[in-house]
Amino acid sequence: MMGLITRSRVKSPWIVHYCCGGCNGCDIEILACLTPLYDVERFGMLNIGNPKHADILVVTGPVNNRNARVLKTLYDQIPNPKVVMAVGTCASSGGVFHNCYNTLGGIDKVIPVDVYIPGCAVRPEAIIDGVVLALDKLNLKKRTKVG
Amino acid sequence: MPRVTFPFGPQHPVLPEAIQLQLTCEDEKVVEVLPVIGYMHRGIERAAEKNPFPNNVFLCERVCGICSFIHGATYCQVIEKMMDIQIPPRADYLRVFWSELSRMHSHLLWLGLVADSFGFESLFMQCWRARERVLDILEITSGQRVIQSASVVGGVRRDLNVDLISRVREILRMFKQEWDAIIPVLRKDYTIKIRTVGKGVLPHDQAWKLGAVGPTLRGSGWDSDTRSSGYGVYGELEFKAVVESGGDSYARMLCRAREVTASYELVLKVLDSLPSGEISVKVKGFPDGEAVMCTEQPRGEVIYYARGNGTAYLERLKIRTPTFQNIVPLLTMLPGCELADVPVIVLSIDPCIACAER
Amino acid sequence: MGVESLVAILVIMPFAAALLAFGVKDARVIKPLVISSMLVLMVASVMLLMRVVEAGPIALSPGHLWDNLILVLDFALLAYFLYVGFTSKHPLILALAGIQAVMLPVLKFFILPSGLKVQPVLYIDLLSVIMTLVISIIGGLIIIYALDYMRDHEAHLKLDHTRQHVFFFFMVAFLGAMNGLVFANSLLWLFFFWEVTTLCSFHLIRHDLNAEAIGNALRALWMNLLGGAALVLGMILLWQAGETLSIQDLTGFGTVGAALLLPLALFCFTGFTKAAQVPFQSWLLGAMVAPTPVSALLHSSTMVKAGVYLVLRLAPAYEGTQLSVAIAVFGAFVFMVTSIVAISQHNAKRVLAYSTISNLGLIVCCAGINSDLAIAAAIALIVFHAISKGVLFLVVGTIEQRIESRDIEDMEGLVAKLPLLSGIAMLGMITMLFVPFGVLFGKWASIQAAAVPFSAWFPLVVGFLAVGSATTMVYWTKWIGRMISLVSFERGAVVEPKSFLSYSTILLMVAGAVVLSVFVAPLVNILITPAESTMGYAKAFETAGWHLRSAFGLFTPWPLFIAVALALLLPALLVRVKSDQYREAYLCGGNVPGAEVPSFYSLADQSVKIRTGSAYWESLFGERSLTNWINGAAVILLLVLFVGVFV
Amino acid sequence: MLNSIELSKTDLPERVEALLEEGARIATATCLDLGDQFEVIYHFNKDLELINLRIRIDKGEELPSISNLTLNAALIENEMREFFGINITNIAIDFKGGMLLAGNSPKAPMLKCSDT
Amino acid sequence: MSSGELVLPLVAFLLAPVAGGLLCGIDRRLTARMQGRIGPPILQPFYDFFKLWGKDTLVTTRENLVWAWGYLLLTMVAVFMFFFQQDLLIIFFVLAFAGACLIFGAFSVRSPYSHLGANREILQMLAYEPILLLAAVAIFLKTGTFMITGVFEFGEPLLPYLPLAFVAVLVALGIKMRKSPFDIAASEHAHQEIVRGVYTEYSGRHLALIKLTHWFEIVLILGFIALFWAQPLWIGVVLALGMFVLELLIDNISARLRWAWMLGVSWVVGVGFIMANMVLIYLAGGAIRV
Repeated sequence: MMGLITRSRVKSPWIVHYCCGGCNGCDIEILACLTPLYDVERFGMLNIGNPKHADILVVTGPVNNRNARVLKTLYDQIPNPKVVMAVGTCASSGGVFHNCYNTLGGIDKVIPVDVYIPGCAVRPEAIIDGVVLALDKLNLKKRTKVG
Repeated sequence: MPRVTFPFGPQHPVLPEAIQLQLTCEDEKVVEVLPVIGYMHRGIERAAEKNPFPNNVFLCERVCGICSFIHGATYCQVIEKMMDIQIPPRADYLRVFWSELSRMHSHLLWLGLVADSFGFESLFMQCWRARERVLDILEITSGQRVIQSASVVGGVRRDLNVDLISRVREILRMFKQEWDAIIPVLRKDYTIKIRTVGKGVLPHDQAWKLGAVGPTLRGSGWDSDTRSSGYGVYGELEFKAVVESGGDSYARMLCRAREVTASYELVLKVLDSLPSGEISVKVKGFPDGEAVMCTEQPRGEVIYYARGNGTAYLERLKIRTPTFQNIVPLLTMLPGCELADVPVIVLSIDPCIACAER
Repeated sequence: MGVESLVAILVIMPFAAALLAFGVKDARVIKPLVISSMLVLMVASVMLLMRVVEAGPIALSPGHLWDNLILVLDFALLAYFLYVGFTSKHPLILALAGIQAVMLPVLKFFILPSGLKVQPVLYIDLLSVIMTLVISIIGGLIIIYALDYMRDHEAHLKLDHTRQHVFFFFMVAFLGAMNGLVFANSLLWLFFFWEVTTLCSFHLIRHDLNAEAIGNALRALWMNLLGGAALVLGMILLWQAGETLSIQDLTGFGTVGAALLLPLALFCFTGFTKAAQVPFQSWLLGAMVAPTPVSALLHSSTMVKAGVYLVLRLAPAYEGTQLSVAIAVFGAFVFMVTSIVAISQHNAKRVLAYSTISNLGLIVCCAGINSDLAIAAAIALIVFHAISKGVLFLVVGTIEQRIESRDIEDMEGLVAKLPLLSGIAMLGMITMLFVPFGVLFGKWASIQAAAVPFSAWFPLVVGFLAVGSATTMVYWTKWIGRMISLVSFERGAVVEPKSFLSYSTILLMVAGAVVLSVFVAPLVNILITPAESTMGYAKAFETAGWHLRSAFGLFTPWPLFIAVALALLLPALLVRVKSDQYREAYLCGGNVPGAEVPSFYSLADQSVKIRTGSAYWESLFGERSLTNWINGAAVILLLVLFVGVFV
Repeated sequence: MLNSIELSKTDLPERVEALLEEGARIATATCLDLGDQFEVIYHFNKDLELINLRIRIDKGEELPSISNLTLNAALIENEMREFFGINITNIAIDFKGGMLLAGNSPKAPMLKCSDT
Repeated sequence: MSSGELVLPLVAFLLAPVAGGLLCGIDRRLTARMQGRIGPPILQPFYDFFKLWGKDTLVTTRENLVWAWGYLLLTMVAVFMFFFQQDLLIIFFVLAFAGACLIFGAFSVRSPYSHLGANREILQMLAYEPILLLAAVAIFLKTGTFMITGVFEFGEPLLPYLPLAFVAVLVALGIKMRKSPFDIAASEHAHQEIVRGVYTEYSGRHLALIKLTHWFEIVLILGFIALFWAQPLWIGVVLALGMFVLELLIDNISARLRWAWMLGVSWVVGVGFIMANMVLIYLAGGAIRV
């Protein structure tokens, strides 16, 4: 049974996407992944939109003063095991917005990040690559010992 | 009747970006809307004062990743206006080329999103498939899919050669085929009409008074497109604005759909009449004085105001983005609609929160 | 004990007890008096049941003296109604009471031969006994419940001096009148008891004596008087066409001739007014201003049942006629439209009222379908509806006293505040709503009965029934949803102040509803099938192994009970949650962490509490917009019903 | 320099009203920090042309809102107030300083002295 | 009852979720193909199920989970009764109870999206309940019994007699499959204004339960469609699968519509068609006689 679950986990990554305040460039590339050219549903990946159903939190853009708490809440509402992907340079480090007064920098200032995907804007191929990496990490994670 | 209050956003599957509407509904009828923004505010205007002025092109292109080329180009134009730089005609034509391609990709993206918002998933897929063609052109001509970084102060960075042009024409031909299959669906589909006709009506005179811009304004019957003023080389290309008179989400959708076709034709026209010559001039000195530049983005009129002080750093850069203007009209469209129509109406102004909040 | 004394206990004793209570006025006396007389009533009804099961129907004919007494009382009642109409300047009441005051003497002294004795005066078969059981047991429990309720009610109103003696006078006397009504075979007697129930209802609705109560009482009065007038007119026509005033004569020999159909239609019309069928629903809705035990007793469990009882009682007489079909269509229509309108209601008692009218419509429809299965369904529905709706009214009454509101929206999260009461309320609703409970058994049987092409109009009837049962689901489900929706994360039941009489009666009744549903097969065997056969209908169910097999289907109560209990109770007992599994609800990431009531950050980072609520879809199901339409349609259906008599 | 009409603060409402009468609408407003003064440029749209009204006020001085004359000035003025700390009074839709900036964001970040 | 009569339905009952899961897999694959994509493997729903089963369950309120179990178990009861060829009306009543459990589960959480979803789910039940009940009545008119056994004993396919009722049942199928244009309460994919409505608060294992229930539901409703051509049964099964594919096609060529429209369609087309069908049967003299 455990083996079945572990195997299924890799085949069914559901993502929830939150745009922290980048420029939308990466967001649309994430959406582009779902569309016919890239079609990540081939790998069972779904943009599920609700943290409670998701496995992977995909964040774009630098975190700012107002959405830091939103990001934290979303992270808390994703059941274990889960991984976080920082998509794009500014989600990873703040990027071009490093000297803006309202940004705190990369999202790792707020939540632990498992996979960083650089690029401005990130290419869909890079995102798919990142998901593969994220799935490897997901497999190493365990459920917390509840439920 | 009980009133229901709940947040719509900041993270919501139908909203690609972080904005929150505090909705109050009776049954499913929306009676009160409070916009809560600031989830994407970075502070770009201030950051622009800290970078040397040529570098701001990159920052401005990242005000919004969807209309990023036009942001960058507009910034270049306002600086060129302030410094009185005459750029080569070929550069002007190329700017129109990328601008119109950006418009196509933005509108197609939007059509997909709005289709998704009313649950028409396959239309979403088809629109985005057609959009990939446009992105292919952007990629082979500028090197990047969404953020082109093709404009610089004084001209453009990349040129088209004959080989590229013929490839572009080839891709455009394929695009046209796919797009021609989509248009009748948008125009005629019964379920789409049910979901958009009469939803989010913005009356003709209100549209102007409340400050609507772009397709939101033109969907209410205003022939108001900054490109008509003939900036750049739009005057030479005999540009005509697309106007729809319905004032509802359907009119705005049709307006954008027709603009895709119009932009496609503009791109072909640019390719046909591309003058030869240099693509940029060398910029000397630092900006001084002030200038304001209006251009037409996919979402509407964008205004850049810049003031220099004779140093490499700008004194002030003010960016007025179209979505910022369209928020107030949106607030008047929502009350009285059904909850199921909220995503459609919100998307019908083509919100770009990253733009609006900078 | 002799049959006569049992009947006397059931009919006359309540009047005596009522007068006594009225006389002494002292709550300390009223309480034991009422409790003991109710217990006697219950015992007597059960004894009557055993007697009738053993020895078959009972026919009784008290002496002439009683006939004359009834006549005198008739006139006294009409005089009183005229007085009411006069003092309240209500022309309709004056006119309707006046018509009766003219027609009744005309009937008695000019049309009927002098010294006419309808034989038998009282005829008690199993249908009557089932009604008596409902009246005496459920009614008795409701009145016992009312003892504590009225104390709190008056304390809440801060009255200077108690009016409980008036209240209990009418409540207790009403039971006697109802028993008399269901025993009566002579239409003259039935008329008298009918008018007494009208009187009781009138006085109990206006009990609180505020302007709304008085206005609504007057409306109820004129609508019921309209039924009374139709009853008298029907008697005159009946005598002229068939020279009889005995129900047994009417129903005993199969379908009647065409000439008798008009009086039958009038009697059914009388029944419709009492059962508050559309377009007369407004009096029952208005009656909800009365103290809740009144609503429970008169306006859902018993008095309104008198209306459907009359229609059902006469069913054998109009079997196979167009009148029967018209009644079926009318009843099904009422069933559907009232449950549609109920969707838009958030006053708990109005929902219950609409639901009552709706279920009565279903019973009327079954009477109209008039097959073995339909009549069995009608009787089952009378029993199960009375007990479930009684529970619901009582529990809503108590909830109202606790939270001082009868608005369903205010019952949000009630399971946390009043766990016992809301648990009972939910169970009560579930017994109204889901398989395998009794009301659903009735619905199942009635849909099956309506599916048989008993007339060319059957698709309409079964269509109305199907839509009606779906809409029924809507308002109950919404209501339960409100009660189980918790307001805050903090759990902590408020201690309910429990008064023994109220809670024990409610618990008894809800337990009764469940137990009767489990034992539906024996119930059908012992009561319903024999009751049907005395009315001249064939057996509708085989009850092998406590399953109920109709000609067309199979209802398996106890396997379903086991399945449902396992499906709901097992998870309820076994699901365990650890404290670190709790997370706040999804609010688009805007949650305010640790807020007691779920809240989100809004404008300028202020915390805003979410508000949730039920939907009422008033644009589609609104009472105001629909009522005129459905009243109009109902009037047309009634006209068709009368016109159909002549075709 | 930009074509603009210089005004005093008190003339502003009248002038705005006149412009609105003519069928113009407010496009945006730019605020500049001049040290001890603010310069506010109101840009109006008319027939694809911009009409600019320029006023100067001292820091700390009250500036009456024009959002009562034209509602779509409300967001613009809210933003100016947040970015520069200009004391704009009576804004039709008041975000109370929380429109774009969060509680823990820097206050009046566009002032020249607020360099970080 | 012979052992064959006992074993066959039991096997069918046990295979029902497998079939339902496979159907969902085919659904996703076909949908992807219609959208110009390749789509996930056919077994994808099972991967999803097991993954969810292996995840933590986050809880908003305990009652939420309890009702989810009730939803599953009662649906299983209905499917069980279906394969044991019980009374159709009772099966639909039990199914309604199961549906109500889902609604109660959504109401037992104080989450605005759950509540909105629950209100819409109520409307969906209001839309499909009358259709299912009346379809059972229409079948009864030909077979003379509400027992499913009667459909098999009838000896002829029902579809030629009940074409309009069949169309109406397709509306109910669309609602039950949660496909456009009827996916108003909880759309299969999350891009909806109410964030999957009734499912919003479920996570991990309990979301898996809900998926499982959905598989059972689909099998039940497709089974009901197969009854329209029960002689020989394989045609019925093919018919049901055909209708399943038809629903997918409709899903892909239409937008999600609003509740008022759904109610209008299901009451006018659904109820209206079945009633017209009954009238036709009655007029043709083909109805059972009592």
